[in-house]
Amino acid sequence: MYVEFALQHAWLVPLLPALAFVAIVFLTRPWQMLSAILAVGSMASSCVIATLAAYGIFTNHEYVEKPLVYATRWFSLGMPAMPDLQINVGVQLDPVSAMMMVMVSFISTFIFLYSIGYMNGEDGFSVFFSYLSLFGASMLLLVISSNLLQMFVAWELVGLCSYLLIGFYTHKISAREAAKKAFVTCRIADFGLLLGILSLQIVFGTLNLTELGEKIAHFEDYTTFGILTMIAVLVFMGPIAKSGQFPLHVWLPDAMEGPTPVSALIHAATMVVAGVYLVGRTMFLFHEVPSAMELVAVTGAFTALFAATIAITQREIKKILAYSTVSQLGYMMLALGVGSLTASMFHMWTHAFFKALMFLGAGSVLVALHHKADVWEMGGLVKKMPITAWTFVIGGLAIAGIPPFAGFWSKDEILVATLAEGHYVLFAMAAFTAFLTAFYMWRMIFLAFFGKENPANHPKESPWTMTVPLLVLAVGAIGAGWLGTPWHNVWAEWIYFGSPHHAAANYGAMMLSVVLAVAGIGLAYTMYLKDTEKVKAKAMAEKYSTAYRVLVNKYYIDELYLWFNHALVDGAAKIFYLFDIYIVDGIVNGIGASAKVTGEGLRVFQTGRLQNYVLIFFIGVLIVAVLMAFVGPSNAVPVMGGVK
Amino acid sequence: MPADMFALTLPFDPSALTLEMLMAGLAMLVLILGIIVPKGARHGLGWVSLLGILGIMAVAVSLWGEKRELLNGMYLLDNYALFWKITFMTAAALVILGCMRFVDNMGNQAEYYSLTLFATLGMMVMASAGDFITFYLGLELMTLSFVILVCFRKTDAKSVEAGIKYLLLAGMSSAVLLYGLTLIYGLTGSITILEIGRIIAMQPLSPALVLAVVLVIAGLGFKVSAVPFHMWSPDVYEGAPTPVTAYLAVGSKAASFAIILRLFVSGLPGIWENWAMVMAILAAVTIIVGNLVAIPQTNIKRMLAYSSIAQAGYILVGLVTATEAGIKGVMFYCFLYVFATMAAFVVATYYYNVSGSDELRDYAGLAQRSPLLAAVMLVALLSMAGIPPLAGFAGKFYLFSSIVGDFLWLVFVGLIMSMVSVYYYLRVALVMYRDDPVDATPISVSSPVAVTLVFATIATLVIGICPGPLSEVVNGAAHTFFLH
Amino acid sequence: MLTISLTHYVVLSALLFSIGLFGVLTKRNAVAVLICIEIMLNAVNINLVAFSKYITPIDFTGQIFSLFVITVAAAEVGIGLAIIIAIYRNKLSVNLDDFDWLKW
Amino acid sequence: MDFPVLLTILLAPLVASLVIMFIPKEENILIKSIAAAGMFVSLALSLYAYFAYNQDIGGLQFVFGHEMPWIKDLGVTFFLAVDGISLPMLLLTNLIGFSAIFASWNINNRPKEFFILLLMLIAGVMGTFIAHDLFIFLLFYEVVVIPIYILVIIWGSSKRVTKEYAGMKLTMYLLIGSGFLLVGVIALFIKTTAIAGHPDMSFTGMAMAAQQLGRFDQIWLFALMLFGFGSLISMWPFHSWSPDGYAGAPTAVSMIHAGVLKKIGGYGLIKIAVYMLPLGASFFAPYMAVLGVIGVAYAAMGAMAQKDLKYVVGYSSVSHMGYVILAVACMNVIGINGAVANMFAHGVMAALFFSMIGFIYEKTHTRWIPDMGGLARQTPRLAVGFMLAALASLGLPGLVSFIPEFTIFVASFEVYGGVAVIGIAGIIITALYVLRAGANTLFGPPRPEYDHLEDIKGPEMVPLVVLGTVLVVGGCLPSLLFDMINSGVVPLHAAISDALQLGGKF
Repeated sequence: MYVEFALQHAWLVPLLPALAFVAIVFLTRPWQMLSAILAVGSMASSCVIATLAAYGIFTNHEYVEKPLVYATRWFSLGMPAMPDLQINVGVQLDPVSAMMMVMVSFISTFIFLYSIGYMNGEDGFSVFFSYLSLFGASMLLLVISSNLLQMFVAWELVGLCSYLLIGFYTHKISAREAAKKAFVTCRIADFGLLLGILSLQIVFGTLNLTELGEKIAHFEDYTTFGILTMIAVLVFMGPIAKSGQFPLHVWLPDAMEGPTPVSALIHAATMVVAGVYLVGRTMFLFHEVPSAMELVAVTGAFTALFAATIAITQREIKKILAYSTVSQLGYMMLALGVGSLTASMFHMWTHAFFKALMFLGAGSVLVALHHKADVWEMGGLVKKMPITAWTFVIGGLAIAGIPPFAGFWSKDEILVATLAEGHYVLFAMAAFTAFLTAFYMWRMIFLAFFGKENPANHPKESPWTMTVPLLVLAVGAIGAGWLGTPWHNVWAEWIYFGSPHHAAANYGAMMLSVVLAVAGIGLAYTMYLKDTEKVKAKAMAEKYSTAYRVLVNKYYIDELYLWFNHALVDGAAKIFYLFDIYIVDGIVNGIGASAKVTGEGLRVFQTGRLQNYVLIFFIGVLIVAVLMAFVGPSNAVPVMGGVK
Repeated sequence: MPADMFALTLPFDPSALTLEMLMAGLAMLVLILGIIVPKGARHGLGWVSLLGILGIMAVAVSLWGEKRELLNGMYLLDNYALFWKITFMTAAALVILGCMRFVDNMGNQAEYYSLTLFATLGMMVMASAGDFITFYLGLELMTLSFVILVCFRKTDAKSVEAGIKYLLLAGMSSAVLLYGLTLIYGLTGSITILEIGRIIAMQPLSPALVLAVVLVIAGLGFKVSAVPFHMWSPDVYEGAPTPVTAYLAVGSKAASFAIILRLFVSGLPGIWENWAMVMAILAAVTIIVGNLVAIPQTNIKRMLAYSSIAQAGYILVGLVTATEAGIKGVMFYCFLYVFATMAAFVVATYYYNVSGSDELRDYAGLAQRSPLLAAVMLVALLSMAGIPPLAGFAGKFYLFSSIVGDFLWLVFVGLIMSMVSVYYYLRVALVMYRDDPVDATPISVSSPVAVTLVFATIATLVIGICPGPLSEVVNGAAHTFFLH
Repeated sequence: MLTISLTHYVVLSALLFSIGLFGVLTKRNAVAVLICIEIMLNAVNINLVAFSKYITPIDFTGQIFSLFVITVAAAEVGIGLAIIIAIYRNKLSVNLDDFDWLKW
Repeated sequence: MDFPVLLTILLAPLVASLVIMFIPKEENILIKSIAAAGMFVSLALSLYAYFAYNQDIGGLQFVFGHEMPWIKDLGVTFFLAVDGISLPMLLLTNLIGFSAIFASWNINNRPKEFFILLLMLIAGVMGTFIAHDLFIFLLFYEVVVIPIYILVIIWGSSKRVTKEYAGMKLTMYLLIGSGFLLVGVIALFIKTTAIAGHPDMSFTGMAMAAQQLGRFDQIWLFALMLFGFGSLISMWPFHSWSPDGYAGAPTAVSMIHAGVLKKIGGYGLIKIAVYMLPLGASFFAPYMAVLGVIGVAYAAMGAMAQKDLKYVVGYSSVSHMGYVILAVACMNVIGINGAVANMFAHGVMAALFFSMIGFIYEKTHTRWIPDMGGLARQTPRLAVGFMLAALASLGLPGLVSFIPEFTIFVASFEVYGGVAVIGIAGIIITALYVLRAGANTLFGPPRPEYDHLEDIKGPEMVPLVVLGTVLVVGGCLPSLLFDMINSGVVPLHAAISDALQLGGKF
């Protein structure tokens, strides 16, 4: 009964946090704890409903083929009977959205809980929770959307919340700029996405996901292959920015300016996976366009590798995590690109747990160290903060892909899928990335939690509101992958596009990934833990100083954008403005001035001398006479425009 | 029968001249009363004139619908003429009511009022004129009365200079006009306008007739101050006492239009094709020059003079097509023009009494000293500019809708320039409203002036918002124009 | 013998009108200008009378008209002289070039 | 006869201004209260009208005075009526008018005159939207210009340009535009009278005849109207009055001008120009589309170079109106719906924007962005309003302007393809400059000199509450707006397409 209720009322899932947002903003803002409880409570309730609904979905195999959709008209234009444009909003429940719903609400609940401890005593505590609630609500709305425009709405709202949360420390200029960067970068990509959505609407006349899926399956009736390819590429532009794919990943590392729970929320559960989710949701589109799939795969693989290389040299704990997120998202994209919705969603699931865990752990460290973020200045934290440290280690193991932790299974699934599709180069890139991931993650872990203690630090274990989420998530980071082992994969059964496509267990690939992970951890160990003076690391940096500088400066992409923004955009704006005030306005003012000058000029005739007046009078007579003589009847026809 | 021996048998019914006789009587009465009553009581002469005019207006209204033709078309009484007469008398009444204090300051009230009434009489004669003699007599009666009025402040050099300029130029233009009229007489053998119309329609066009028409256009163009025959008007308007300027701008112009319509639409329709384009060009030039030269003016009377030149241009537009719609436009516009112009000049007069200046800059802060004066001035100016919902808009709508078919370019010129005119009108608003007054004492407006201003403003607003009733009246009047 | 025809009258009148006009344009003395205007009006009168004689010999329209013109002209001159006296009192001059207070 | 709703809506502010005329100028609060009361009556009634309007029947409702001859020989009747297109505009006028009264609550310099003029201005704007007669429309159309001029020259502010220059530019531009429009209207009147055989200036009556005009006539008449309405809606390149004018005007005038007055241009374009002259419109549609797109991109770039807040919003409103023109140029149901809805949305947003900037200026005495920063800390409620407006400006979903923009994009992308893409790209530039302005004003380190600032409170909150509510509600429930507009657009579009198929007869 509860399950049935949850299935039919899944719209409550986003609605509850949204209500919490409204309530906090208008009612409970002065009472901090009440606000926090409202936020956490609403999200927890959503989580319960989501879980119930997911239970309903995952116990009935019909929903795989035929999603549960209920929708209502949002607005329509044209004749009511036969509208020219109708947009519905509604809920679409199938295994994919059910899984996402559970994941998002579950992770969010714990991040919210964690925030109570983390944000304790900060200015704008209640406001923070209202933003968090809105963020959660938007993301959940995105997940359950049955319509592409509805999804876009939620997509943008997520962007807004990220803007608000990244820029939460309003007094910091860096936070302000980072927030703006996040929004604008996403906006640029959304332009493409919007064009894609528009094209879909125009070509297929609907934006309902299910209908689109049916129509695109035989798109030849509506459009050409070329147009469809264009649409697919345009749609993919949105996820490029939202999921931090190259070259629009630049906002993601900067997004660390927000409070750490925000980073966790953005990176683990909500915003960045939205892009992957969108591509997954529109697989029917990409599926028809192999070249677009190719693009997705290549972008994903390249981003994974690219971000991993940057992460090697970064010093700030959250920056490293940020680049690792970019890299992991690359994996998910790669999986989608090779056509494996299964692997992608699986990885998203596991990633949510271990990445949330690691961010929260990083937050815990930051609180303890009073926001000192450089890993080189940490060290030996494991003694003072055991829970944080060991849960972080679990996260590290998971992301590095050590069995039986969660990350291993999903990453393996991706590698296998890539291999199975015959993308050997991409496979090599992904495999190498796995090695790098293990290396930089463990570099960070060794530097921060092990080794010598830094005497300047006086760390202290965090309160229970922060550690409980860590523990819970750590359990997830360990066990979340067991649902998807190659021998019994829930995802393969429930979440796939077209037909179930689960590659059989490939022990070779499995071995390879384990070896790579161990090698990465080992290298990190030798360089950063065993070598207490870090001589090797420094030598490396000096030996390859050019490469090192390029990596530290993130391939100078930020600088490139900055230059573009300042020199090109601002310069062009200036030119436009000057054109406006001197040319366009100049013409306007010129006309006005010429009227004045003419007036002044004509005034000169009025000399005050009577006889001049007489003279002018008779000149006038002459002129009129001439006019009369020459403008005869034949010429009296209309001079302009008159049509009798 | 013995009684019959003394009975004078007139070839016409003198009752058709009731209005004119009454007006002449009134003017005489005022003149005589001026001699009889003591100096202190001459203030009352204004009221006598005013009441007299109102009485005559009542008679005029009662005559509405009459249609007479005296002495073979020498004198015409129809709704057309009546409408004009009412227009003139309205203007006279407003100017008398609004400017009493100014006149009292000048002294010689009896002469002033009787001359005003004589000028009105001249206009009334012009409105009814059916032949050249009546026309000329009315015109000269009006002009000479105005000449005296213009230099009424004979100790003021400006006033006298304006007087001499007006006299000499008006005399010269009368000569030109007369010369043209005599040529027409020579060519047609008639001086009755309606008959001339019939004869000309049958004749081929001769160069002499063209010359005659040119001279007539020049002579009458002078009266309505159409460019390039307008040179006198800024000087005279500026130099004359303000009430005189007001009446000159309204009455003299309206009367001239009354006769221009008669002459051109009844008398010269046969050669319409020849003069239509000339009129259109004259109108365009008048509109453009009047508005553009008004822009740099700093004296409010001079600015109003140029603006009234532009207004003459607008009114000329109605003449171009020589149709009933055009005549109606002219009449409608002249009628509402009375209120706007009177309001503006009465404000100028009253403010001159207070501040002794007509310079625009001295109007600073008028809105704070007297909201009424400032508001009335603004409404009047905007009505002249044709901004809805003021009367000028409806007037321009009628005028320009009469020519839209063949003279679209003129519509453009007229409407665009009327928007340009807002530029200098708003400069007055700027000074009145934005600036703070040098002397912030409130101006108390005496009740006759207030009544004048409020009446004129309300009329402007009502005609603007609801032009329907007036429009129907004018339609009726314009319709009778063609019934002779 | 030369017969005097209408044309002669008209030409005479035109000449007279032009002379008057020339005087109006060139004379600096206000009284002289006034007189020149009278000359122009008299040109008109010649026209009227001539047309009356040659074109409408039966009714005396033109002649009556000319009487009115003469009368009005007389009034005009009267007023004109009065104004000239007034202005002379103000400016001690009857030279038209001195009367340019009002301009622009 | 039913209760004359529309007449009451129109007269309420006028009566209020009349009452104010007889109140001594020292009674500051009383004057403001009466102004607010007058506007409240109007607002309440227009809300009533909005929700009482029967969308299923559609067409003209709350008809008043159509059998009352006003000027017989011009076929003018005092015809007041609303349909699905004019009703949202009327509501918008009232929302903004009501807010504008409160946005001017702190005016203490000659308040009496200010509120008289303001109420007259509001009534004039309302009149244009409820008039169903071209003559009456014109009457109201120009009547609004003069109060604005006086409001600007007395209560405006001089920055880059003097307020006198700004006011005059605003006025002259609009008047000259209306001059051309008037030529068009007069010519249209004569021609339709000839076709119909009797004068009729009601929109419907005139359209019936005008739609039969020949192609050539329609084209030149449409050109005139396009210039007139185009300069009012600040169509590129006739836009340059707009930033200067808004910068010079006092807050309330900027709100009303950018919020609703400008929309008269778009409204006229749809309900008069396109409706009556469909052949002309279809001839000019591509050019309009290009001009609209240029306007979007050009003004957005212009806005980016601005440092004065009001100039930013001034240019942005030019940019947004570009979308409206682009949408009208599509000439289909979706496009026209989008145009009307976008006018509504932009109105609410621009008014909120200007009211918040007004408060900022009142408190900090500057609008210069580099002189500000961190106001979110010192005046949080103000910041909320500002941000809300900014986000609406960049078309954030969930706020009222998103769906209109979306519909415009759908229509224009379908009809104009590549040209429209440039316009759509405007959303990027918009995001950039709006966020820049917002962030640099509100965020960053708080400045000590503004520490003493008081946040908006009491009456000052009204614009935020009223307009903010509309922003959010309209964004979440677009059908509230769109069903109404749609009920007006569908018959209009049907008439246009019929006429287009028929072609001009004369």
